[in-house]
Amino acid sequence: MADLHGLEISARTAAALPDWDDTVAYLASRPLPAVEVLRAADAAARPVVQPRCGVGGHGEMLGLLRELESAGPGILSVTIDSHTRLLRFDTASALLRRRPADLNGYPLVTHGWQRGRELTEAVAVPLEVRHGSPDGRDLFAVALAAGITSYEGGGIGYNLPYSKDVPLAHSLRAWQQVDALCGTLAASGVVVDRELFGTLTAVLVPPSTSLAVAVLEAVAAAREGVRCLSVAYPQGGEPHQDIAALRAVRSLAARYLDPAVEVFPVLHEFMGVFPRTPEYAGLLILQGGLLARLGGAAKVVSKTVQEAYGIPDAAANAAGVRTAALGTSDLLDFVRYDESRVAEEQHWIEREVAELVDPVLADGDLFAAVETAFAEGRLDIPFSASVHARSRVVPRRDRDGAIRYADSGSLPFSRAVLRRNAALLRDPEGARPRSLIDAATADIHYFLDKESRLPLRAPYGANSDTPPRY
Amino acid sequence: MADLHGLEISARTAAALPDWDDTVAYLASRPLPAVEVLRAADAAARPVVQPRCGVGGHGEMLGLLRELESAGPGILSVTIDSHTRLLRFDTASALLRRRPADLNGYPLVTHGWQRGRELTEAVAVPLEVRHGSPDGRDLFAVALAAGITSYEGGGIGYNLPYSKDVPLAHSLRAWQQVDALCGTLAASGVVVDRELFGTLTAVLVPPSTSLAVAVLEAVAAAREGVRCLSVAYPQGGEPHQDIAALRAVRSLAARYLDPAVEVFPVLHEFMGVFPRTPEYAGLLILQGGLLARLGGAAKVVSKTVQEAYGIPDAAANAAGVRTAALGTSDLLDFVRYDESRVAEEQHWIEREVAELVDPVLADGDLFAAVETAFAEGRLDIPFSASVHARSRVVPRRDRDGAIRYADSGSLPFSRAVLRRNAALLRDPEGARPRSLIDAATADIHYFLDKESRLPLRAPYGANSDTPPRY
Amino acid sequence: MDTLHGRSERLVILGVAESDAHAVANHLIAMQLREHGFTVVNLGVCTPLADFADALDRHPRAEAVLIGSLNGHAHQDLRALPELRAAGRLRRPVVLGGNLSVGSRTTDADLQRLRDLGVDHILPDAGGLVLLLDMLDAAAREPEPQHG
Amino acid sequence: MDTLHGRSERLVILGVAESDAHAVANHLIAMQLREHGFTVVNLGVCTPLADFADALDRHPRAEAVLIGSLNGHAHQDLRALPELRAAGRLRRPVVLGGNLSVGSRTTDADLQRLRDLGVDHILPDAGGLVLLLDMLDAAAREPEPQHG
Ligand code: B12
Ligand code: B12
Repeated sequence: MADLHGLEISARTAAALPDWDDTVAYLASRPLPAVEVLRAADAAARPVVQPRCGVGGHGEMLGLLRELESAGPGILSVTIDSHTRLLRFDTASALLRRRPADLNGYPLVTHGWQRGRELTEAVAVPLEVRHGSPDGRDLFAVALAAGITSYEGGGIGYNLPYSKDVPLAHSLRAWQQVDALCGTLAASGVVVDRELFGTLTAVLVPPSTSLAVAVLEAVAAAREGVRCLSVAYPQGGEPHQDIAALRAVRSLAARYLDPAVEVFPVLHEFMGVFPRTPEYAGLLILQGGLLARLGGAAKVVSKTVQEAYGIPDAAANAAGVRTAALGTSDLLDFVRYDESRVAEEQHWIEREVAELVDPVLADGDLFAAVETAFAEGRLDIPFSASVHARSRVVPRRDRDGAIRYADSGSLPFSRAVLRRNAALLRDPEGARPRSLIDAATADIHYFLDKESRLPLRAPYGANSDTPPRY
Repeated sequence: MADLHGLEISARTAAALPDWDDTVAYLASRPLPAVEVLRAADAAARPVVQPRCGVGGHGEMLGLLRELESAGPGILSVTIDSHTRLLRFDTASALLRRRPADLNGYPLVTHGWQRGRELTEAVAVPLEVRHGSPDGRDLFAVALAAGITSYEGGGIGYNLPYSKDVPLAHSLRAWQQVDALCGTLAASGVVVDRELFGTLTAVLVPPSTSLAVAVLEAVAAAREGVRCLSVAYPQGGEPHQDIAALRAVRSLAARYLDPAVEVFPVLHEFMGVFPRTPEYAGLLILQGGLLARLGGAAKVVSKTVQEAYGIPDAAANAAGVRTAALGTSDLLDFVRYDESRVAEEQHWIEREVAELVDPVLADGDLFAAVETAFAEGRLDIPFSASVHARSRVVPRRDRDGAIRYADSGSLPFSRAVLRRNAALLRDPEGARPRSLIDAATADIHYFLDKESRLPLRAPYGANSDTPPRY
Repeated sequence: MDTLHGRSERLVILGVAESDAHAVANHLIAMQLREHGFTVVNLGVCTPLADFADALDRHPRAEAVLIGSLNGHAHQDLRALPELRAAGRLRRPVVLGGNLSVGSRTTDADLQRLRDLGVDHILPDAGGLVLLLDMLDAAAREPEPQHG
Repeated sequence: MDTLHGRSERLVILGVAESDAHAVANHLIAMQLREHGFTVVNLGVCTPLADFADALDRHPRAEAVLIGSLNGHAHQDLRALPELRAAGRLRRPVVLGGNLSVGSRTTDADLQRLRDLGVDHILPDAGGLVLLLDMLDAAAREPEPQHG
């Protein structure tokens, strides 16, 4: 173990790093840090677009970034492979030597910070590292040395969806160190954008679950001195609910955070089971851009028409960036929506979040309180990958497609909240009864089902270049 | 010359036709005539989609129709080649023998009604013949014999944009015969949908010009006994104006037509200079579907992402149908818009139309009145192909992109209308002065210019399959 | 294995490959199989192949080992299969499902690579799982000698 | 042709091919050339090639014959060119612009077919038209003998 200004990292990683002063100087010299892109987008009230992107080989990654930059994103990603995420750097390194194309992301720790700087310098827009590591400390050290000014993750959101058995106490402390180093950097004038992964397990995540986790992580991060937070919420599919959730990011920030912390709402375009028809997938991507703008997001992370099939090729990824950008553009400025419905959704989202986080925040020891709450199911997420959340929560879509709690397990919701969720999910008279799991499965496949009901009878013609599944 | 129940056609065409009774019986036996599709769409308040499509060879045309049908259109087209449009059947026939792929449409007269029936029977949805023939009589006779239940055109809209020197007196009389035969058929229970081509020269056509022509043709058609009229208006690009224009179709029909005539508003997706980026073109196509629904259209004629390049291939055409259909779908039901702005636009469109058509309709002899009005510039269209319209009208876009009259030539507009158009076009303080023609050119390239200002820097990547121009 | 057993005695081992955290399908498949009367030993996400072998040692009557791999890393995550099999372990049909290669095109070669490791059955979808298990079960109870 | 002439004396013949009714570019090009001081004999849309030849007979000092073809029918609509040239007519650079084949891909073969008919210059866009006319004009006034 080595100590990098409070960030405990492996000796091996530490040995390879440049001087801390060099890292700080390099970060300070970056012409366009992520926070400035976000500020400009916020001021212009038009979200920038960011694609996910990561391939194993270094040359391929450089090429990918350059190709995507020409599609006009505001920020680009370095998406990390799963081995690196799970700290299995040796596997990543072996695979990189043997078959780099077999990696589902860019193994930044293995490639090292020098190559990382090549990525940073290859494009004019800032980079963000997107990963999903319950313990992202080594990766963070390398990312900083590489000059990367935006880093995703948090002690809850990068643990429960991304690993099987990492105790929350561990991940929360690992991320505390990341946040504290951001605080140190902020004090020397380098603002790192820290994005919180409210997307969680991505599939049918009720907005208040996403935002409650983000609030807890944001409070923890702010305490360590983080000055710039991007709070990501995943597009659920019901427009009013999505707009309301994005708006709630700002009101929740005002309620729970020091106003000195800059908070940027971010929309992750639909993260669930994607439709397979390119035109339909394209509409969802476009709509994400639109909803991001209507909800006041500063950034929208785009998807591609190949989402249902696998990691997209560069052309599809670039097209996704353009489509999302069109969604944010003035071509759709004529679009209005039912404001009162959004306001009502927002009210209830904020109330649910408060009912979830207030008891936890009331505790003196935040981390212990979070851990106990998850152990007891007073905090919970659906479809948890980790054994450290109960996953007793069962979400469902209501008739309009909005995501509600069909079973809220042990969440400490008030009767009013429970009543509203139940009322919204009440089946219409005469509907055939289904088990909760059948219902949830249908709701997971919501857009696939909608797709099959649309007159889109030939999703893939002979000339289409989107592949069928084997 | 031969006479087919009042329709004067060439002896050669007439000789090849089946018995009139056979034609009527065949038409009556068609399981799904176009009018029924339109009624159903109207009742459901969701427009059906129709692509344009026509290739020279018969086998190719059959294949094209079948491939497009799988994309879920409500109606399919038989788009006719330019030689046939201009009655040069011999050229069409020679080219069909020599190089069928060199024809820019399906030469139905040359192929004959028997093959036409093969087209009709190849798909479950009804067919419409789309052409642009100032004198569409022979073609109509063959189309009827082929069992085609929808026929586009009119004495003004299929003359001025489509030919150089055909007198209006001639085209109006030719179409009068077409309409009269529809009246005869209606009397025996066969309703032919007659679509009026309000699109005209397609580029910067002010809504009231489009609708004035359609009203005059509609009045003429109704007098001859036509019972089903589709009134097409071309998407101009400013959403409020487009919605208003489609709505105006219904109010104008109520004012000028016998309520026994069924009138269906139709949106022709943007018919001007199309953007070249596939995503942007796709958005315009999607938006066309949405605006068609919001404006209450029963049908939307779709475009493709290859519009800027040439006649689309089948895959692109099918994708266009799907994209437009998504625009009409419930995925965009959340979209509201500024109703009062639409109402204001609609008021002025109707007023302008009234000022254009009322003096003409006041005349006892409609055809003579139309011809004199065009000769004197009291009716006019921009960029006329024909010498029989003055084209003194110069359209321009206002700051929001709506199409206005920058110069209305000799149109008999009231001072109020002239004032409003001038006010809306007033250049902002300090704008650099441009000639009217430079301004109009820029307005013609409106979407191209918008495209170049969007962050869509790489319209065609290496992997893209939309071709660059040579 | 030739004793006639009822549905309630059927048992499978289920899990997600070592580098893979995708949990949703795992939750759903477990519930689906339980609804069909199976006892499901669900090892959850991020499960090394050795853990599957250990589980089979503990539950020798398991009919099959069901592995999901959604993140494209199937081949790397199952590399130890030949070794374990050589050591006499994991001697049960291994059924694999999910997204079986990085990128958006899974080729025949990708699937062949997995079969070469010793994967017995590849399913694109969990829909056919019960049917496959029933077939495997019937085959296992056939009196004739089995091949392969 | 070697007398020095001012810009105002420059004259061109403009029109759109026989089967083609696309008028917008024709309107704009006419206006653009007039703004550049040309006298434009605009024959408009749907103009048979013979009419271009007739116009040239009436205006022998025309520098060039400019033909637009937007509907994909360029080859068919210009088929009479070799015949007219053989008859000693249309002896002026023929400049063609627009969408020069059916379908959304214009190939080199498509363009070659048009050159084989005798089309002298093909421009994708009207933007370069004045420049081309100036070059042709300068070349025509060169004292050296001309080739081709
Ligand atoms: C939700 C999701 C996530 C969530 C997962 C949360 C969680 N813990 O569960 C989050 C956001 C965390 C996530 C993370 C990542 N993801 Co992810 N994710 C998805 C997404 C959107 C939906 C998956 C899902 O839940 N579907 C619902 C279930 C019910 O369906 P399913 O998983 O497809 O399962 C069906 C079949 O595959 C099959 N099946 C599944 N398991 C099994 C098992 C057996 C035995 C059988 C027979 C069948 C079977 O049957 C199921 C039902 O029909 C898909 C894209 C999509 N499909 O639309 C991408 C996707 C699976 N993810 C992908 C990737 C690459 C990742 C990451 C590695 C990040 C990255 N580099 O992009 C990380 C993974 C980190 C890790 N260590 O694994 C890729 C995989 C591509 C590939 N082939 O290489 C996909 C396809 C997205 C994409 N287009 O790039 N992801
Ligand atoms: C408006 C329009 C129409 C209007 C025309 C109204 C009118 N009378 O003018 C209407 C609706 C009537 C129409 C009809 C048809 N059209 Co049309 N139309 C268009 C559209 C949308 C815009 C054309 C336009 O006005 N552009 C604005 C002007 C300024 O640009 P431009 O014409 O491209 O001209 C530029 C260059 O081509 C060049 N140029 C043009 N002329 C010349 C001349 C010279 C000498 C030079 C050097 C350069 C030059 O410079 C110009 C400025 O940069 C285009 C698609 C597009 N471009 O987006 C299709 C398009 C041209 N039409 C097309 C077709 C096929 C037809 C039809 C045959 C119907 C059919 N089968 O689909 C009929 C034609 C009937 C006939 N007899 O010709 C095709 C041609 C495809 C092809 N290559 O084969 C196009 C490309 C649409 C498509 N994707 O299918 N059309």
